[in-house]
Amino acid sequence: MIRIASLLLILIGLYGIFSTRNIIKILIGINIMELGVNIFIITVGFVKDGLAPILSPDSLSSALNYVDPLAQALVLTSIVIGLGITALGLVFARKIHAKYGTYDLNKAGGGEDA
Amino acid sequence: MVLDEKDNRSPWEKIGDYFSANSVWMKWYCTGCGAIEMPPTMTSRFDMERLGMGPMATPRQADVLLITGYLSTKTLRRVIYSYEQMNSPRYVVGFGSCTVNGGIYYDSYATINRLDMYLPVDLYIAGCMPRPEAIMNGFAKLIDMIKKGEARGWRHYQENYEWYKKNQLDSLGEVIIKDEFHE
Amino acid sequence: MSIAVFLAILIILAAASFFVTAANKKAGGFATVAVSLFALAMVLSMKGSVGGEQSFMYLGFSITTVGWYFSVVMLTAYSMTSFFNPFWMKKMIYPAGYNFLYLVSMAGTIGMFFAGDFITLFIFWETVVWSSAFIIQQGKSRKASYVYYVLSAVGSMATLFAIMLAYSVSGTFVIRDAFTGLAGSPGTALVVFLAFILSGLSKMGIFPFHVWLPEAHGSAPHTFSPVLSGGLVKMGAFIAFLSVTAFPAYEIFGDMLKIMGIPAPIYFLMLLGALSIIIGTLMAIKQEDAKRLLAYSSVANGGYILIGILMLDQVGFAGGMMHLMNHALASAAAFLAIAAVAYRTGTTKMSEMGGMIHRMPVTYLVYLISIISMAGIPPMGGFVSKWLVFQGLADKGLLFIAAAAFFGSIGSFMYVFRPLSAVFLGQLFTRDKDVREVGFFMMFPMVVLTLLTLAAGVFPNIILRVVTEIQKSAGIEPVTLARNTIVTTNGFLDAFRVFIVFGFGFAIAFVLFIVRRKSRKVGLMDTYTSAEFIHTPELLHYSHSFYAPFERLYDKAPDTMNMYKKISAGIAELGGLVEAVFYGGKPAKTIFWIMAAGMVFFLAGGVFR
Amino acid sequence: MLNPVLTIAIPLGLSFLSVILKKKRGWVLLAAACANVVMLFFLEKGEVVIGGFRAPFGINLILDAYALAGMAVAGTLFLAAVLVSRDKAERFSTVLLAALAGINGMLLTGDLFNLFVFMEITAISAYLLSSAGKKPEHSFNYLVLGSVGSVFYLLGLILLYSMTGTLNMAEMSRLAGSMEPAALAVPVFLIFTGIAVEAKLIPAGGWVRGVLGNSDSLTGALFASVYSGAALFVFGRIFADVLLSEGAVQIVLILLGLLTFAFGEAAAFRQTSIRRILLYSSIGQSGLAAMLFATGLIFPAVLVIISNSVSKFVMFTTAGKITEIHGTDDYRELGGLFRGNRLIGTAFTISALSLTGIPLLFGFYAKLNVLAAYFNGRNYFLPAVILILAMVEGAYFIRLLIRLWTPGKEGEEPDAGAATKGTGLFKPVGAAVVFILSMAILAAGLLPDHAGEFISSDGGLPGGDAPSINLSLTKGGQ
Amino acid sequence: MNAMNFVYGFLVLVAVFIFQTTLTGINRKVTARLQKRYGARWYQQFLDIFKAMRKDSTSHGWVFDFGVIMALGGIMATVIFIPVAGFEAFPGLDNVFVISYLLAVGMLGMAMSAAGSGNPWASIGVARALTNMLAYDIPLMIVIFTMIFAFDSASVGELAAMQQGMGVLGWNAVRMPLGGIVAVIALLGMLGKKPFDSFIAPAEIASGPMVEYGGKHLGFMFILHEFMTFIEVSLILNLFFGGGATIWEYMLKYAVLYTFTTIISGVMPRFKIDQAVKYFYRVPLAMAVVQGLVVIFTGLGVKIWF
Repeated sequence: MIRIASLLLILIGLYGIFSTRNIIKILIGINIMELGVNIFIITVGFVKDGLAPILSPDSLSSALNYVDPLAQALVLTSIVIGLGITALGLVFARKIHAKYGTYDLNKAGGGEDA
Repeated sequence: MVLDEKDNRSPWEKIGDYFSANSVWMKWYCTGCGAIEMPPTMTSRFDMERLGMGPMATPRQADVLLITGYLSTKTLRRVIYSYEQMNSPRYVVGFGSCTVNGGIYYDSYATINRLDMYLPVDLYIAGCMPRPEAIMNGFAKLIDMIKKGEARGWRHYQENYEWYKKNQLDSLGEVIIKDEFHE
Repeated sequence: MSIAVFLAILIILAAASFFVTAANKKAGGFATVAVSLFALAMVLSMKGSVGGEQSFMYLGFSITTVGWYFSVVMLTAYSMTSFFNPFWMKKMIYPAGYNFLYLVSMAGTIGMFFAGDFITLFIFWETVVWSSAFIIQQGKSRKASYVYYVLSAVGSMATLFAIMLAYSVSGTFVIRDAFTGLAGSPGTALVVFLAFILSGLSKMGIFPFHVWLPEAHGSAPHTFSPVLSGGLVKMGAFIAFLSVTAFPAYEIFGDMLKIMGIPAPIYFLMLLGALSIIIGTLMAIKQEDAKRLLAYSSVANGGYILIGILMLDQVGFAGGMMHLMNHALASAAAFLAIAAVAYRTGTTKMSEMGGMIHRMPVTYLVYLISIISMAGIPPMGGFVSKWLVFQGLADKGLLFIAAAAFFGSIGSFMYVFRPLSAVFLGQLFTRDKDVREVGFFMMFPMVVLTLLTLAAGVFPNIILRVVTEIQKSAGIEPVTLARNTIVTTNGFLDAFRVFIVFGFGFAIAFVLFIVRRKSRKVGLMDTYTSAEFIHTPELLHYSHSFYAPFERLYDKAPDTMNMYKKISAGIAELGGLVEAVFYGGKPAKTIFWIMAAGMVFFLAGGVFR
Repeated sequence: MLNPVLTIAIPLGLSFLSVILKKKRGWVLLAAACANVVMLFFLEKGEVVIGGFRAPFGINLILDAYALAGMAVAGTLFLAAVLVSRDKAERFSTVLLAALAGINGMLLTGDLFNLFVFMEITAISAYLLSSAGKKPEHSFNYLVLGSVGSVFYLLGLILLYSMTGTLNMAEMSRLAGSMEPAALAVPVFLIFTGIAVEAKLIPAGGWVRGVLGNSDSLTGALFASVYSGAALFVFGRIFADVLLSEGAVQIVLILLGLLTFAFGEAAAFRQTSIRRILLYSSIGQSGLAAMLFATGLIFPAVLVIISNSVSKFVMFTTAGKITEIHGTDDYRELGGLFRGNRLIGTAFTISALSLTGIPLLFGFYAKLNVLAAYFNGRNYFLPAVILILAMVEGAYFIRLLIRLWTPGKEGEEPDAGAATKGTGLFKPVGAAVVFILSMAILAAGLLPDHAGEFISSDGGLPGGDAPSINLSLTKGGQ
Repeated sequence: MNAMNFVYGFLVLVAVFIFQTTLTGINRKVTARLQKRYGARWYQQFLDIFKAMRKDSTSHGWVFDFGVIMALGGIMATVIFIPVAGFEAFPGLDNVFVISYLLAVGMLGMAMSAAGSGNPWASIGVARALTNMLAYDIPLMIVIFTMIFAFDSASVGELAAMQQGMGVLGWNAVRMPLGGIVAVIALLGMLGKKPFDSFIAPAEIASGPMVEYGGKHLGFMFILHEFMTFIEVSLILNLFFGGGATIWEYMLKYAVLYTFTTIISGVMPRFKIDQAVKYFYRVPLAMAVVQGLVVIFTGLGVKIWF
């Protein structure tokens, strides 16, 4: 269920990028996509009733019940990268606004598409 | 021209004159109305080819310059040009009264009254216009003259070139303008 | 000396000439003369070592008679033309580059003719292509170089395809073995054959590749057009030769549909040759520029060479091989003559000059004799070779090809006469009143080529003996030669006797002429003009639209160049479409295509597995 | 023998250092680039385990011939780019150093997620670099596509992980081989998209025109040769080594490569701006390399990448300089430009001719190998297409070259006076670098077998791919 | 090849000149009679030629003279090669291609000389003459080509000999009827007879190539014309009408053939040059190709009487 929801989120994000010309909204779309992916990754690693993958004396007996730790590591990295990209995107957005005075991608660049 | 000169031709020249007499090619300079008499002379009624005569396309090929009418200052210049282009021996035949004395246009400012002031005419065929019979008669006379070496106008022209030239210049003047639209 | 060393020396000398030219332009020009003469001498001396095989790194060479023959043809064109180089250096934009590339392309042709395997052949082939492409652009037109390069590339790519395809079947690049493995699969063999010969066709200017010749020959530097027409075009003949001999076309296609005893693919190529004869002739007739005209004549003559070589028989083949030499000599001489005129007058447009005979009589004679040879009139070399081709065609009964050959032959009278009349005869233009004949150094190569043309026509067997050797090496019956006589199934030709009788007739006429009284000399303007006075020589000169009534009959014919323009426009249009569809400025477009690709993958994975 | 980790660690460390050493960052960059090249000679071949866990449990780096080839190309051209445009590179020192680390990491890593990280490092540095073009909307476009690509990549990666339970390439390769090929279709698409953005393949290359069309001598060279070369190496690593697809999916991959190739060449054919010609030609060559990888022909693909990267480096650098000096790169307005810059002109010409596959230049060897590889696989259609497109490529390059060399109007003799004025496109060092690179193309072309052996050194490439044709052995009718 | 060959050759030239010039004179009379005239004397042509030779001449430079000599020389050489009733001054050199291309030397010489005069009309005339040649030669050459293929010989003498001994049925004109018609039409073109004489149109372009000739040059042209006529008629006669077993038969056939062309010419108007090309490429070319295909693929006409 969550998996489907996360895929839905990715599609929503994609639709957002696809349908809008507003730079900020495009960035939001990207973020939604990333969110979806991150959730998806978590679901892959998720084990029902699983334990936190921390090596401790209690958990030695139920080694098979761990939630996959790798997925969580991936998500962490992915979130960081997503953050960086969003920040950079916002910088570009500012630059575009400074140069063209608009956030509309169609108007930025003065109609010239190159 | 000068008819009473002694016949001092070499045998080769005599043979040559025989050929010339029997193969007379003409360049018709068709001014005025005389030209209309030439087609009947040429075609089946009179058939001048019998005598070995015929019209030619250019003065280079022709022996006889046939001037069939009155000349103006403008046409005379061209007649002289054509005559100069012919190869010796060459003969000039004046055709009709106009070439003899200007004909009915004798008093015009532009008419050349006497052709033989400018070119050495070997034979005149008088008449206004001469009928084909007269023409054929004249041609027969010309052939006879050539055969006897009496048609010597071309030599006369060579010998008295200055005189002819002077007459020509007096009448026509120098040609000055030189471009494609003026002579 | 091994070929590799020889070529290395030539390349080094080419580089040397580059620096010499950079120091002194004229000296650089003379350097090319020296180097090309050296190369000619070397190749001539190589006759004895025919049959040798050499290799150097990944290059393989084999010295064959046919390679030797082609090299001699080529180097004759190169070395003779090089005599003009010193005088044109000051007009070149890159004189040093010109000399360098001139010699590099020359070395390239030698390497190509002596190649022992196809990779070597291809390497040198392309070397010649690019080096000459960079020379051509130094002439009047950049477009010409472009067209030349592209059409050459069409051929080269096809040939590379054929070579690799043959390699994948037979596992070797060696010329004599590479194609033999194809005998088992006629379908592949057909593809290889047609693709391989394509470069030959494009180089020879066979329809529909003929469009580059007028462009390139017409606008190349005047010192390079003779090489292009006399030399480089013959590289195509070499490919055609390999296509029927190294690729045993008659054997491999032996089971195919035959037309008059000729396998259909070969007949088809012959038809292309015939078509180029017709098109070359018709187009040459209506050219206004002397060099373009000669270029189209090269198209037509290329057709003869192709037809002759493709016949691969006793007579026609010999004719094709000999015509190659004759055309090289004649065409180089004709182009040189036009170059000499252009050197003095600065133009090659036929309507812009006239009466050059009164100023450049030697050049005129050179041109006259070379066009007589090109038109195939005795007693020049071109006649003998065309005669052989005709005999071969008559022997086989190839009616339509023969019809085209006759058309080209008679039509050539028309187009060769046109520059003769327009440039050399007729009225001398006022502007050219003070023009002088070219100097000895430029006259020398023209005269040599002219004498060679004459010698080829009077003693054709000198060349034909080499051709018989080539025929033997190709495994066909050589043409029968007696002392001065060429014997074919349909009759024989004694060119020497024809020449003597011609001389006899000429002598009688001459005597008849001089016993009569000397003529009166008159000026050119003293001509019959219906007693009109004309003082402008330019107006009394008939040179523009010379064959107007005839040209009118086919002036609406489609132009092959338009086809190429359309293809080019089509590619550009596709490019525009691609640009608009995939490379727009906004992310949405790309996202859309990514999703489309996703669908395709999805389908590929799920449905069409 | 050095540990390959150093090639990642040193630039990364220097990258942080360069933030501190503001004044000397240019030298730091240069030193790192040099060190990177020098290190290549001393690297220890084989697998390096990071953090003590062996693969498939831990992250590992693999230095095989393939990775080395990629690193050599990328590193050398990176150094060359820094040398040619030192003043510009200095501004981007930190970014460039991070990029170098990222690129080396991309090529070295043996782990799919690690690859993602390095790719992102490289990509972010690329976004930053692209902003040097003063057209933020193009950078933004690039960024959006890059992020979408990375999201897709991540998704694909995680799908694979859920299927196989590993992210290690070697392990993945083993497990994926036993899976139903159709099941791989979706992850292959997702990963393909992620890499295609960087590798400029259709359908994801939409950013290229804007970014490369406005590049300067530094960014153009980096994007067209270093980045895209590295991206293509990664593409090869994944699709020719790890996820070997077959059936319909493989056909789709080949087709996408082919379309990229064809469309790129067609689009380049109509351009008049030098940089656009070059960028579309780059797209085309990427397509060719991708197509080869998808077919499983690694060695020819590597040759194509190398040949294209080096040539494009020379040409893009020159094009960038031309734009900087003359304010335009429309070749119609630059007739006879090389008249005053003959050395650079020669280098440019050699590079262009090599790309079109003229013999005795490296490009010819690449083309020959491509053809031989296809023919050995009894594939006749693709070589024909490749040759036709090579013709188109030759056409537009020769048109460009002719115009740049020869001034003057059509239909008249060349007019030296009409030549575009201006000499000294490059400073001496830059000119030397550009010229040496073009000479390297010539030298490698003259001795192709040595070059081929060098590239496929000892260990061979993944899949044991070796030169499909050895010119020296073609003698004597083997 | 020895001195006797040259003597024979010279004698052939003299004989041909006398014969053909007489015949031309007679044909002038024939034309005159068609036009209901009396006509010139039978020896008029001689008179014309000798008169022209006797006159002074003008020259426009050396090529003007040289071209005339080259033309006459080439044509005379060609005449020597023509086999007449089995007789050849230089045996074995009667290859049909040699003859037809050696003929071109003469034409080229004439064209050169004419254009060398500097008169544009001459150039126009030459241009027309060459166009005319392109028109008539292709159909004719196709038929001749067919013949060479069918009989395996390109020797005019041999081809003529093969047709003899069977009467009219042996003639190639009968064996290849379409080819025969083509040959006669082409002969009209070769001879420059009406309707294919636009290149010497006297009123329009002042007799074309001849425009500047006078005196001995013109005489040369006339002699050349006689020889050329002989070559062309002989070629058609030998190839299509069986030549002649004896010299008398040959002369008779020759006279009939030549007079026939004169008669046709006498009742014809004149084609413009492009009309001539169109005509030749429509009717005779089609006939020639049909004839060629029939002979090559069926052998009909070649074997049927054997």
